[in-house]
Amino acid sequence: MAEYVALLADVGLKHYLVVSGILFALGIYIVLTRRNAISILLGVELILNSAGLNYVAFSHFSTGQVDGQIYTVFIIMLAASEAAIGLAIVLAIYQLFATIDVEATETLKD
Amino acid sequence: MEIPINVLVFYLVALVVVGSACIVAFSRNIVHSAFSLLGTFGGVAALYVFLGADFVAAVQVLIYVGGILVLILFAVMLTHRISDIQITNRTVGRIPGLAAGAVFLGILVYAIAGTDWAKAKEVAFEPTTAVIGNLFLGDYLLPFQIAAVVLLVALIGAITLSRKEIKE
Amino acid sequence: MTEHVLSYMVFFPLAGMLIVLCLPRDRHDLIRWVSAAATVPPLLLGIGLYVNFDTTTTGMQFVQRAAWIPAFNIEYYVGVDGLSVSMVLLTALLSFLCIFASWNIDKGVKGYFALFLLLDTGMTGVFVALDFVLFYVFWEVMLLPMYFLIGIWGGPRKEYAAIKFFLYTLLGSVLMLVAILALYFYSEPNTFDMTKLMDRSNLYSTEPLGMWPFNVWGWGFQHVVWMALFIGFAIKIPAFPFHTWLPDAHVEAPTAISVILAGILLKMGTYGILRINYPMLPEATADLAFWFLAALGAWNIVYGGLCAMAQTDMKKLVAYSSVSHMGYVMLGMAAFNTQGINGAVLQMFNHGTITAMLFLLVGVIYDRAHHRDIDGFGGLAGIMPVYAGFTALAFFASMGLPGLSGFVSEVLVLLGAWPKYHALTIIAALGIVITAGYMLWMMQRVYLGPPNEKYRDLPEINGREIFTLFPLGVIVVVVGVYPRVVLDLLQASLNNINQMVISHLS
Amino acid sequence: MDHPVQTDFLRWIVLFPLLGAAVNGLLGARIQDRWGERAVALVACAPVSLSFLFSLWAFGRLLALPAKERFLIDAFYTWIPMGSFSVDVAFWVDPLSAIMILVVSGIGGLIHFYSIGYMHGDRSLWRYFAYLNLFTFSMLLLVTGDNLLLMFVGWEGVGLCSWALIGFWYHDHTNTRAGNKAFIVNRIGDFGFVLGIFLLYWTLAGQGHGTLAFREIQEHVGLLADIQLWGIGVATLVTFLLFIGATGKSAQIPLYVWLPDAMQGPTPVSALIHAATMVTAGVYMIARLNELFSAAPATLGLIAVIGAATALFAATIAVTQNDIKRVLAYSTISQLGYMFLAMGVAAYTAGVFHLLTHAFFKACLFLGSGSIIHAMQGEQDMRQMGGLRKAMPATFWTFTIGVLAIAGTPFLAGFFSKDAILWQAWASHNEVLWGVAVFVAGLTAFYMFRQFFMVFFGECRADHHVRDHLHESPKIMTWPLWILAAGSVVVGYIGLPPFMGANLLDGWLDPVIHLPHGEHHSVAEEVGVMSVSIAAAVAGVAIAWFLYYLRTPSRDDSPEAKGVAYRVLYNKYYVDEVYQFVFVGGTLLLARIGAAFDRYIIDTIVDGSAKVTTIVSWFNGLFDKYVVDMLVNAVANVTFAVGNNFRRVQTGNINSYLYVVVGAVVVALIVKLRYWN
Repeated sequence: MAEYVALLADVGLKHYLVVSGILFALGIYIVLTRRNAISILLGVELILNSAGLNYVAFSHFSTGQVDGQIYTVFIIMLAASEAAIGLAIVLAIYQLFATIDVEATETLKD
Repeated sequence: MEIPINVLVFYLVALVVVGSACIVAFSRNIVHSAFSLLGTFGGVAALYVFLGADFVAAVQVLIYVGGILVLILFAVMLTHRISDIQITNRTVGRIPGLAAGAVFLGILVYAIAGTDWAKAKEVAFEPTTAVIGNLFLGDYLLPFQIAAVVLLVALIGAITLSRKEIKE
Repeated sequence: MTEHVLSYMVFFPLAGMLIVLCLPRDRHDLIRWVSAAATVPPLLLGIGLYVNFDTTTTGMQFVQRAAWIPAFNIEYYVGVDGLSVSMVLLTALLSFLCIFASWNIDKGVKGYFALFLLLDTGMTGVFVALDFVLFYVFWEVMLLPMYFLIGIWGGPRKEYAAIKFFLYTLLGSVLMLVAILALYFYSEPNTFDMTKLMDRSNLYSTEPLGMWPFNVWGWGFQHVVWMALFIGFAIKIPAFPFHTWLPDAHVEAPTAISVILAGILLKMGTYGILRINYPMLPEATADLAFWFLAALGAWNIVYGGLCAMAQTDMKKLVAYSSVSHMGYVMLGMAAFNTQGINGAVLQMFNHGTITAMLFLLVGVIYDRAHHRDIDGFGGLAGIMPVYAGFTALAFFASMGLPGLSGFVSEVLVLLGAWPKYHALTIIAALGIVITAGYMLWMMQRVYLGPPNEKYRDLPEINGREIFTLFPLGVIVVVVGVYPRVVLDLLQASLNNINQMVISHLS
Repeated sequence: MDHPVQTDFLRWIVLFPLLGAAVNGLLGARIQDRWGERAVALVACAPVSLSFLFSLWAFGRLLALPAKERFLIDAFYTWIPMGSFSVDVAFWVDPLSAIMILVVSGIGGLIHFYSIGYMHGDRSLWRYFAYLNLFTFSMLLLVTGDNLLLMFVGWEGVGLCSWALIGFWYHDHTNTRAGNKAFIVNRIGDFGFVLGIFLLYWTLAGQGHGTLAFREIQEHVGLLADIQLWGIGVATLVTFLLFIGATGKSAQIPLYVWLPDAMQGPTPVSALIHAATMVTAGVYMIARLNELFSAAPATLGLIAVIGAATALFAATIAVTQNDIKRVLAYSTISQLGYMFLAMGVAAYTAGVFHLLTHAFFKACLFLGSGSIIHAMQGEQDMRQMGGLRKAMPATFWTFTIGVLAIAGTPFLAGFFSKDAILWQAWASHNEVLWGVAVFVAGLTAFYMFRQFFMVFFGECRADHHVRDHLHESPKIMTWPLWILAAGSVVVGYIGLPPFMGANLLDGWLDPVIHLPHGEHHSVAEEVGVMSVSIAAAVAGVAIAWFLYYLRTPSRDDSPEAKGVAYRVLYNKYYVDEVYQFVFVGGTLLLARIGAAFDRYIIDTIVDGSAKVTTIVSWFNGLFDKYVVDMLVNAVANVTFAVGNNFRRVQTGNINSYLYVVVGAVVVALIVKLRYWN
């Protein structure tokens, strides 16, 4: 018992990684199950966040350098542009189909 | 046994992050989902602070909370009539999705636990903004510039996409 | 000039493609004529190649080589021997004719012809490449346009067909790539030079591997590589059970693409086996030929024929007949004697011309009636007599009627196979009955009988279509009457390839 | 034999008709449009006549040579040179093939001329003549080819022309079906034939003499003596396989079924192809390879039995048929049976002799029936005929000669040749076969006279519309009849039985046909045997007289009203139905199974494995649909869903894509963690 408590108490790299893993899995779950395009974007945001968290955690615990943080900044930047473009597409689709259910918009493949 | 305060805070924040992420994932209401994202983003920003990444935390708050989240909320509002908010967050195939997510998480945790991660010599807490700034204009100049271009393109692209078609 | 002739043949169509890409997209006729012009030089050079080809030597001719990626010993290395020269000629001819067969494509003309020319480059390249990397590059260059040509210009189920084609051939390519890399890394010094690998045929170990199931089968490294290559090529041939992409792809593909597919692409499978498996992995070839070439070939003949009989779509019938006829090639090459192997390659050539005719003929009727249902016609012979004449020629050639080209190759194959595989030859010879069955049956239902009122006014075959069919018809007759025009090209090289394996036969 | 005389004109015997076929085939439609039927006929008849003249020349050249050295060869070019295997296009004329080229180009020529009258007014006369010329070419190639493979070329070629001519009036599917049947049944025979060629070649090659040339085969037959394959002597096996080919081409049991249906073609075609020439190809082939066959007594025994059985079987069917041409068709099968019986008892000369006489009288009969059909405006049912002797005297008299000849009337051609066969059967101690043959001789006389009486005697039973227009055929049709009738009378005298004079044919064929020396038999025995067959024929004629001359057959005489035996015979022992069900049905069933296997098994596996990449999607589909519906619609659903799910690979459905990605990453991770550390 005490070992586990000690393990829990000694917050280290693995704890952060687990948090980020949970975020990632939830993001995956969202993307797998949602039919709403905006929801899917939310899931993607979660995934990106988890990646960023990983970078920072590694940079802090493993390398001691700031490179990881820089990557995270890039990820955030990417997330921003992705959100902008993605939401713009969603709006465009909404104007076209009056819905944003991704199943309803399958005509894209033709 | 005495538990240090910072450990408690970590767990608190982690709980906030995971909990709000769960709401994002499982809520039937997309507005709730979107708002819960706020908790996640904020929590992650807090975690960044714990990890000594003050600049990144600031960026996270500014861009995510201030930008992306607002954007998403706008999108939600624009694509749904307020009246039918309840029924818009359809979910299909919960069980396989959950299974896939669980399997994935299981493997991740297994990998995380089983790996002997490299350790830095010392764990430092210093202001990083200056260092990052220097790196952006030094080693990472090119990616930085490219990022700028990408953002510009995204900006223009978003405008082009979302503006109404001009009827001919 | 002679040094560069093959490179010209390969890259002329590519140049044509670049020009086509620069043309305005709505100048359809200009695009067509430029494409046609781009396929003429390869054809003329091909004739020159034929005339100047030295039929007495076994080595590579018209060789050109230059360093490409020196770090990995990769070269630009092209050349032909008797095996490839026949295929190069076939490619040049069919590409030229197929441009004309594509004349009535009017959707995305520019893209179509550009892709077609790229395909031409890829195909010619595969047959002349003597460096493995070059070979693989050309192989992929050929697959991609094919995918799009089927997927965009195809029939109603084009996506399904295209995806199926792509998945199948991609699987084949991957296995082939793995095998090529294996051949590279286990050669000493590491080389991609195919001629070098051919010359040192005992390069690869046949020591049984310890891993299950290879230890049970007694397979060594050589056998495993052989198998990987074989599956890659068998998909192209297509050998049972990898053949089901063929009917779908044929049915959906536009006429000219069916012609190319059946006329040339299928040959790449057997070409690859003869070019790579035979000389480089002779022991494995000797060990595995019975099951994977001879037995499978005989099975292909009978199975393909029977399946053809059950089809109601003309193109599917012809497609299955290809499966059947390519079985002869496999059986013949597994005979390991002069008659068999020469018959096999002659059959490759003949099948290329005959099936091309068949597909062109089906295309003619499809253009007019917009369907290919065998039971939906009747009495076309009275309505389109010239067309029916060409059809009869092609059908009878396909049936292996003496005096036409199919006969010579089939007889040589069966004759060659007999001393080694009695039972299989008997099974394969059943194919001549089955082929007659489905061909005549189709002929009866489509061309004979009371004329179908619906199609009484179908226009007779036009000049352009005759132009595409006539050269093939002439070749079919000439090769049937005087097969030496092709056989003389093949013999020296093929006997050489054959010799490499024979010494390893147990 | 060692030094055949080199010539360079034999090729023209063969090539002239090809030329005619090419001109008519490629340009015939225009020629007929512009210059009329006569031009087309000229293009067709001239080359055949030229061939006949050249054949006569070749015959003269042979006569001029010493008896033992009568061999001409014309080596044209090397066709397939392939290592040790080398086949020439070379034409070979020896006494045996000399007879054949004379028959083919001679009788063939007559039939060409006859056709001008018979086919008058047909819009695609050019096509008809192109086929007929092509047939003549193929047949000449078959008989003059100097090796087995070249013979096979002709062999297939005549099959092709037969197919084309049977289905000449292709607007009617009855005709095209009959053509297909002929071709496919022949192909089954060819299947045996090619295998025979391969086995022969490789066995000889194993002895260091790989060859397919006839003269070399004859020379090296001895090499086959002790070689066995699968426990059977190779000679037996080779001859058996070649004989399968012969049963196809020459309509013997079990492959005879195509010949009666082949009567769908124009009647001159039936005369030329399905009576006089093509169907005798099998007999010719055996005579050509007589030394090989003599080395295989087992096969010879089989041939004799098959021949006799076919003769009996076909004759019994012929007894009940009402179609004028079908009677002749079955009679042809029956006569071919005689020839094979002769081959089987190693009496090759007698067989060839019967071939020759049969060519004359059967061509005469067929052309006569063509003349009748022409007059009856296409009617072929003998129950509708009767009393035609007054309306068409020329046809009547020539037909009479033909009937007398085939029935074995003494001192006509058929008598001598048939008797030669019967005698050889008797002399070789095959009393049972002899008995069968004698019985068949009686049957032959019966059914031929039945036909004769039904057609020419009694009252005309046709409706008045036809009756009023009865007329004799034009000259161009009758003079070939007279020539053939004359031939039916005189040809027999070249093969007299020993006690009546010198047998010219025996002497002529001696260099090519090597008969075993028979025992000596007394003249009395010969005469006795001969009189038995005459008696049988007389009995047959008498019965026909009672049944069909004294009793007028009725117009609508239905076989249904007769006894069971009659119906069985009338329906040809139901062999067609059985074949249709067993072989055609069986093949089609196999075909469907194969196609279904492709579609449902292989494609399912393929699509399924594509789908395995979308594991969870499949899971999803499974959960949604199959668990609920389970077994009831399982089969149908699986196929459907497989396709459906496969389609989903590119539906644009992001979720599905993600499943793939997740699955792939999971797998990659597992691999990494499990196997890479």
